[in-house]
Amino acid sequence: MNDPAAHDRPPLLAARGLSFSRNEEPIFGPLDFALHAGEVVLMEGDNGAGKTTLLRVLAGLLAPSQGEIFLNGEPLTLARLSPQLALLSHQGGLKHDLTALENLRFAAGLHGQRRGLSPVSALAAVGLDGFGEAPVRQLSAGQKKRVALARVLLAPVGLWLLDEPYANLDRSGIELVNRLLERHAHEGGAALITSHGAYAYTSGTPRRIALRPDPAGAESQDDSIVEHTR
Amino acid sequence: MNTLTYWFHKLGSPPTFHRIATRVEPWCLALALALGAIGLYGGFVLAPRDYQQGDAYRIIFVHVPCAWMGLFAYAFMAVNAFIALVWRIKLNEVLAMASAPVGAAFTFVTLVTGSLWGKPMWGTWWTWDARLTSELFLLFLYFGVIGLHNAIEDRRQAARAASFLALVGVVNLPIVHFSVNWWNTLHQGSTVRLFGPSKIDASMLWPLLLMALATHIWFFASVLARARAGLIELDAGKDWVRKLAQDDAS
Amino acid sequence: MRPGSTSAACAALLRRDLLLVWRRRGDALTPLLFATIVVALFPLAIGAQVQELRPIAVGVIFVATLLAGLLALDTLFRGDYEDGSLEQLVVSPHPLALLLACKIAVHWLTTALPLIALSPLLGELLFLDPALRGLLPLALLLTTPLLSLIGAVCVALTVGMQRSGMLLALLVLPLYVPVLIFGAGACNAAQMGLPYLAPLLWLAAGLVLALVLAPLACAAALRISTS
Amino acid sequence: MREFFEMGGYGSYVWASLAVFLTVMAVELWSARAQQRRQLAQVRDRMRRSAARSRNTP
Repeated sequence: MNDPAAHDRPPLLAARGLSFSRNEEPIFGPLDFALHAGEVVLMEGDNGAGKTTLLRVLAGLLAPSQGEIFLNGEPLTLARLSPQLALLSHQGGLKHDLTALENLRFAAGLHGQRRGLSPVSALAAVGLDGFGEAPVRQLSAGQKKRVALARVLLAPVGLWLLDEPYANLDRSGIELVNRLLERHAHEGGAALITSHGAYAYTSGTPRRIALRPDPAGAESQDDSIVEHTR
Repeated sequence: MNTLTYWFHKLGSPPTFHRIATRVEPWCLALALALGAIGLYGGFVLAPRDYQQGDAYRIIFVHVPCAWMGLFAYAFMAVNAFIALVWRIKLNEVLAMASAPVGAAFTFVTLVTGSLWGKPMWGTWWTWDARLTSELFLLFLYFGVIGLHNAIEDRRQAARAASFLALVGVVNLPIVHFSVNWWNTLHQGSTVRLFGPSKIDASMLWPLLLMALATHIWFFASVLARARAGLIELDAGKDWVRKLAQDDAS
Repeated sequence: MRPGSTSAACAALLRRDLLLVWRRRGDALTPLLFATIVVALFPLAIGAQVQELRPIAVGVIFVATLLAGLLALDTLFRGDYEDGSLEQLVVSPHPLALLLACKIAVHWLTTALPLIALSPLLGELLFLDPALRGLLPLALLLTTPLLSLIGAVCVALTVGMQRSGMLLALLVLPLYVPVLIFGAGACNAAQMGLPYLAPLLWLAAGLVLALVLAPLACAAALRISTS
Repeated sequence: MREFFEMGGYGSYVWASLAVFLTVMAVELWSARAQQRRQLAQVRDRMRRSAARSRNTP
């Protein structure tokens, strides 16, 4: 439902001239893009291309070297709070000594809870009902990723920043992620996901961002981002 | 941009600062050595013998300037650390980190000369005199800053973490001084004024001030040298450093 | 408390951390055992006569408590940093300083409070002057939160490093000096019959200051070390 | 001249403290200069390595 009305509201996430360099080596070049409601953007790049760094900058964990980030039209500064986004990072952010439900209850306390969703129903939504009482330590890597996805699902936020959501997931896991992304986009949310796997988000061609506009003429991707055609 | 900020901005760019530092440093060094020589001559030869402490008091011509320098270096580091943290200016990070080892060296000399003076006066190498104790913990603060700076790989982040610790330390210094004084009165009663001749007359004063000036100029010479090394390390990828390396080799 | 409000977040964080400590309650005992062992070493080294141990009893207990707290400090952020939940705190919509204050409070509750409860026993091991039995826990009650708050700032600076134990001690100990001086000094002054209220008031003033400033400094330090 | 060096019996302490001062300052400045030379040497190594790498990759 990519209704035009979604475009006059300020984009959920916008970056202007955003670049980051560590010890004088540029990690990702000047980026300009905007993310409107209902869009899923895939960020590709071989590992080490700065995908995780960009997500950490957008989440407000890292200060960019240049450029600005706007959440719902307001500039994001490190000090200002960023209540509109949920971050899924490699480690997942789960305490291994606690059970899956305890982790989700904590996340609900910290970020709040999406209407109509509870820790138990979020766990069911990622196909883990019945695993609520199992300590996270005993879950497999794929199951841990699903609990982390349940945490992101539970957060009442419009913007998802997912770092390698498909890692450690089996076939049904990948379909689960695609379903969640589609439902999230359908409900007016937006998502920025990083992956180096080709199978990512097969339903519809998501918009792609080149991390560094390669000087040799970005034939596949230039600054004018091709619109999301779903 | 008015001329002041233009000049300050210009100085801030590493290659310019490096060029200026390279020119200024030898002169600082020469001046410091000259002033130091005169000061020491004044203190060790011209100044009269103290009627109470005899010639032992001459150690103040080394001890006191170094004590002042230890504190001045920390203040210099704290100011640069504050600017570096707030405005993220590369030059101030480098200057803050450059002044830490120099300050530590001066504090170390203060402690050693203090104990060298305590031996003839009090018969023991170490006296838990309030000021010496504060100096000891100032030295530990310096080692903390230097240790933290070396422990982190990313140079910019290491400089900012160590700068933050330096600022925390600056808040802590007066508190340490106050608490050590209170502690001293608790355990030793009021101590006789240990350091310094019974009274300072003019012939003792001018060498002392001259030595203080010499150590300050020496401090800047050393900080400039270390800052140049720090800037080269930070800008290793840049071409002004590459050119510099080639010229240096030839 | 509406879920998602700051008070709910703090409550959730306190509950989670206490639950975590309860799950690993065996580990929570280590600071106690460490302090007891350190105190028990002194009579072996110095001799067990009352007139030798009593004068140093207060000092030994304070240093043992301080070192036990220092060892426990490392666990304050390390677990959260490694499994990514520290990032979740930073990204959460609530003031980071407040959340860190909650974490420091739980850390103090689970490491220092047991030590204070243990201090009368440690006092007996060193023939502590009976007149001080009431004052020692009070002085520790004022000293240990200060140690935790100041220590948290330094831990935040070293959170990214692998082997930071010794460096943490080097950073923290010079900052602990005034706290140790006033804490142990108050008890020693009482032992010598001198007025001991002034150092306690200085400690209380320091504590109030640290309660406000330390979490803010800790949040700033965390942003520096995780950037 | 001799009693000048004796400094009224405190000679060893006075001259020792002067010696400590001069040596620490000298070592300190030498290490500052050495650091600079080491940094420049590292830059040269890196340049040589990158030059070599670009030569053998076509």
